[in-house]
Amino acid sequence: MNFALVQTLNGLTIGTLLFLTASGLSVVFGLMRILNLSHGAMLLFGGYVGMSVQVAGGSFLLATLSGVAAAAILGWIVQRLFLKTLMGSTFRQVLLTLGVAFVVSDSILWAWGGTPRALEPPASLQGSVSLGSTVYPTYRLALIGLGLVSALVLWQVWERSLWGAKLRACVDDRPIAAAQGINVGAVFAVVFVIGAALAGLAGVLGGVVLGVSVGLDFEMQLLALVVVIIGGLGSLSGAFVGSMLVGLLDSFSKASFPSLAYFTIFAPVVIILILRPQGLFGRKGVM
Amino acid sequence: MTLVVVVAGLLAVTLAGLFMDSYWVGVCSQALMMGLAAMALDVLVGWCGMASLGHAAYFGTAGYVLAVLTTRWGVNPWFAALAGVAAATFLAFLFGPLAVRTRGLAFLTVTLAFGQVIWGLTTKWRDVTGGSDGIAGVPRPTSILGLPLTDQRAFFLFTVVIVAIMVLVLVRVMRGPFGLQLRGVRLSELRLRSLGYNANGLRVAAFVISASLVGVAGVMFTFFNQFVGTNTVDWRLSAQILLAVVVGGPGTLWGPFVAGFGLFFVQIFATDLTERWTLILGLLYILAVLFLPRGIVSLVVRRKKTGSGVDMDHVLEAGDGASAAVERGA
Amino acid sequence: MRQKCATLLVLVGVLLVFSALLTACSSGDETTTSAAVATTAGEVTATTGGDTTTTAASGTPIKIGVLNPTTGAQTQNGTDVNNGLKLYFDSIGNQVAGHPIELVFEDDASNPQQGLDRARKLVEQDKVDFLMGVVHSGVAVGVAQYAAQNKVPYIITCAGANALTGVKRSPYIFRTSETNAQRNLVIGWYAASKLGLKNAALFSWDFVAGAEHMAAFKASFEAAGGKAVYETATPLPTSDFGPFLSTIDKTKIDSIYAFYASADAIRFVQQLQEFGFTPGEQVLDQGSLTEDEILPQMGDAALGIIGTTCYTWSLDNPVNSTFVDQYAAVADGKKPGWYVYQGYLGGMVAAAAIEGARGDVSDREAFLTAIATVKLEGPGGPFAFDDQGQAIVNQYVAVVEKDSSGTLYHKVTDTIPSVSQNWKP
Amino acid sequence: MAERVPVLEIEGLTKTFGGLKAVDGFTMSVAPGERHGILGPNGAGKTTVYNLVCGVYDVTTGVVKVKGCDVTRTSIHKRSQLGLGRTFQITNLFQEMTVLENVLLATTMATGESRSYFRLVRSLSKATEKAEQELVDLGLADLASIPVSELSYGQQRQLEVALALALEPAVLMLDEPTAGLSQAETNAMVQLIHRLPSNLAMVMIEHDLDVIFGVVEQMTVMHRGKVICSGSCDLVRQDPTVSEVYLGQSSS
Repeated sequence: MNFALVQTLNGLTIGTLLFLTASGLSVVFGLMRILNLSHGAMLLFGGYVGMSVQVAGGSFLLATLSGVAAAAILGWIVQRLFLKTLMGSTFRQVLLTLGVAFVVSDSILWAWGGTPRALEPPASLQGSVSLGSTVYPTYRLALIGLGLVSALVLWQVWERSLWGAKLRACVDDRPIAAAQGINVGAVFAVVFVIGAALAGLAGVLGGVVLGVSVGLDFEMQLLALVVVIIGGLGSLSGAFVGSMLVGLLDSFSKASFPSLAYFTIFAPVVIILILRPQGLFGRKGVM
Repeated sequence: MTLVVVVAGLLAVTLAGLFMDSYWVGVCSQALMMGLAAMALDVLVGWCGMASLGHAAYFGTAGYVLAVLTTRWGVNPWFAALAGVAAATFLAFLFGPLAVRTRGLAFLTVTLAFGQVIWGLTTKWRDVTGGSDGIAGVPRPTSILGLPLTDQRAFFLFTVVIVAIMVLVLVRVMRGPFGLQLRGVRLSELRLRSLGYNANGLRVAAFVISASLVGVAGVMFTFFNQFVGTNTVDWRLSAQILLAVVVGGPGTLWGPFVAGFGLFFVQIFATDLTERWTLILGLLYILAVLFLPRGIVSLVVRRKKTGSGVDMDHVLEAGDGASAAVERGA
Repeated sequence: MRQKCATLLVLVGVLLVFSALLTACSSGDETTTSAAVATTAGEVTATTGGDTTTTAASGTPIKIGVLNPTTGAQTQNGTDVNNGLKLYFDSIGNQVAGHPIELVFEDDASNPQQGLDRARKLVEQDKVDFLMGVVHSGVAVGVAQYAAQNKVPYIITCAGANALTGVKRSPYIFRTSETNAQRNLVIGWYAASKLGLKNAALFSWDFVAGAEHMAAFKASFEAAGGKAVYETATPLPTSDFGPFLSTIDKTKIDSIYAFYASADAIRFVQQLQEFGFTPGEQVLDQGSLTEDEILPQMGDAALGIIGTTCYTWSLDNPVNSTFVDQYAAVADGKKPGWYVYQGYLGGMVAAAAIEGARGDVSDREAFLTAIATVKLEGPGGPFAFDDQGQAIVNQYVAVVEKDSSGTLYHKVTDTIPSVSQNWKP
Repeated sequence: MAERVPVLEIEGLTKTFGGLKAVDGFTMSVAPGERHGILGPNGAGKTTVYNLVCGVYDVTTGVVKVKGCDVTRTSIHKRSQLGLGRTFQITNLFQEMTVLENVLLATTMATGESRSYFRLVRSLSKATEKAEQELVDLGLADLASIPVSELSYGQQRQLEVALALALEPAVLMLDEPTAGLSQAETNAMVQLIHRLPSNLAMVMIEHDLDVIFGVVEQMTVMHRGKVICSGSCDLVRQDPTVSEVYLGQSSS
């Protein structure tokens, strides 16, 4: 019981971070059919910048903001400089993001060295709360809460706002959306930057739990990819469900049979890719 | 064209090899293997338009099987080598049919996923694979036709011969009906099937051939280092092989071979002069993608001319009617 | 095309700005080591490729190939070892027995493949006389095998894999650091018999070295009457210990043993506290969990951890005080950690061996005996090799405490002299 | 005796996409050497029938038989090997390949050289000979070595037919071969069709009434997925419903 409770909370913690990472990845793909392999690098970059700001004496909030900003700027550069010029050539765009991923993560190694680091939680959230017979870190609980809130906000924007409507129109059918006078390019740019910013947020907030170290970028990239595949490309709700699924799967499998951790994550992917290439929530023909 | 270039290149390298100090001879041997691997992947990327990001799996599996058989069970290196290639081929038979059901980016992702499964296996299954420590002390065959393979130069000549054979066979096959049919798969799957060809069968065949050749490269690589480690199943290796194909020029075989060969040297120089190899790799990626849509080939051969290769824009993008075929689940 | 060229320019520009930005960010670094890293990194690249360290000595130069990770996850450790090694040879004017010493540094990036390639380069291209270094066991195994095959003496300075100096060890291989097992012989016995701890939860990384550490601790702990209740192997690296810690039932244990290093060690100790294990359960360390390099970053969570180590800067002996001062001088007042010490010790042993061979390293047999017979007083006390080429060193039992200035340090409470790799209580 | 077995039989063929019945109980039979036309307004489901017969879509209900054997569930390439040759309404060729290579893909299949993997393409003598003959017949011989993408639209339409023909099928299924062709090109196409070997059964979807009445003797008229009339040309001409839904429309 106790075990189950704590594992569930652990799963939700990871799930939250995954959702922040995967939502951007998924929507961008749904929108432009771009598999952004530099998403993890953006996450890590945000995390490191946040860490440095905190080390330099900045508050956790400031660290978070600067991390988010850094990732967003990086995203903007990538979108503006490369992806824009390669519109309509999926393969080249994917390769390009792969190149960017290499450059960014190695530059990080260059600048910050290979020693893994971690962020300090804000003073108010240090220590742990007792849940019946067990205790659980306060920060993680807060993180889970924040995850739910952000999911709710994104969903509101996605479902309710006019801009969200435009976005969904683009995802459903780009040509028609364009024909209706929606500036797809602009929408794409905004989405890409927001996605990067969210990744940066995950980098900073996750920096407390997961630490920041080169290698985390690919790890998260891969998990996010898994989430997106399971959840379905271009579907926000899919990204949410997928994240939580993967998070729980991850924490329970790690605790129960650590040595199999990898298979328990990838088995579902392979199965889903083969039986239902469009993912649980995705529409046919996307991939 | 291909033949001339490759043969000339091999001759040049061989001659050069005999006058270098043993370290650089060794580098040449490994570079040749990387060339072979890139060439093998081109069969998928350039001909079928299927970009695999998981070919390290076959490279490494072959190497690990060789290493385990020789070091743990004392199997004769020659047999172990064959077993290694067989294992890579078998793995391709396992993954191939599943992977070819997907197209475009899904294929890229599923191959990456398969690759990571193999990676997970090699890192976790410590008792057999030695985990992150890898397996050291893999014996080379002592000699062939009087050549003492323990000597770097002799081993280099051996490598040249093996690679040459593989290259010639591959080029021959791809210049024949098989190559034509694979191009058909990419250009218009539905039309090809309407002509009576089993498109998915061709895809699997290409996948297996590509994987087993990469397996050969993996075996040679393990023989050379007398060591196998998780870097041989790392996704970065997959990315590096793919980069070689892209830089070389998909669909030309010789382009990727040259690029694979050259990139290994770049890597050695890079690690020699600076510690920023990965960064350089990334920059090369970006530059190639931005400025050489058909790879270095485009510097040599005019577009449209036969053997001018495939424009990157057309990789991953299945030809007309393919979507209809997907509907049916093939 | 012009637009493309423009893109190219912008691209390059952005990259420059980008890296500049990065370095700027990293300047606000907590540990003062980053300075040391920077400088040494510079020096290392300067000497890479075998530029000679200019000296006045007359004899033929002796080339030592030094292989350590200066990129990748163990950058810090590798750089520290290099620093220690350079520090020692600089302190003796980079010459031994009238021969100038050339250190040729290469980066193995903790990657067996690259390590092997670099070793090959050092031997076959740079023609070094012998090899030293390596932190990562996997790299060491590969390099040792290569060295043995090509009859090149190789002095391992950090990597712990037991087999390297086990029964199948090649006469060309020596190790100045402890084996993984050796580091756990004392703490296990001490915890059970002296601290009276009976039930321990064991944690380590899920890789070869981790397994060796955990097995050795379990053996010595249970031999002395303790019991390993839990044995948990976590991924390398472990970003989140939550899932693993939450499987432990506190009522079943009185102590926790852990083999972790660098960031994971910090995170582990802190998460122990978060999940309510410390204080309460006694945390046991075989040297790397609270290694001096990372101890300051752990905060009060580390207080009271008891462990054993072959060296800590608070040791009181003349050789150590010189070493500590020398290091403080080059690393702006910083205290040396375990890795710097291993580098320094390696330098001392190598120098002593060259002396023993009267500067003639070309006669391999003679040189090998010279190494094998090295005996000296190091910063960590008396040093000697056993007949397997494995170091015999003191083990110090130490508890983490806070000094008057509030900095964490290891307070040595007990000394177990000359512990060999098959030491028994 | 075998001669009497129809080369192509379609019985109660039905296909529903979601709720919509695209094809509803389509039935048709083609005897050896017969020339059969399928007529119908846009969206009547003609091309869907082709895709069902050739195996591009899964059949919802109904049976497709080639030379008497049931192929309702067999894959596209198997059906082709059994003797179904088809062309596409929207030109579907291997654009980046040369004209000769395109035809070779078909002829190697016919001559069985498609499996002689260790020979160079140019040394596939039988297939090459056959392909060159095809091209001569089409008058494309001198264009053999240029990429298809550089052919005129009319020439590409001819190549469409040539590929299907090169398979030596039992029944050739043409999908609006003259769509979008100029008058001259149309005539050339009609000539080509007239030159088809007499023992080859041919099914053809066509809008151009002059063309279709000129080449086929049997006809099936579709409307909203259903067969509304089937029989000889004259019979169809006189059928009131046909003239209402189709001829009427086209004349108006």
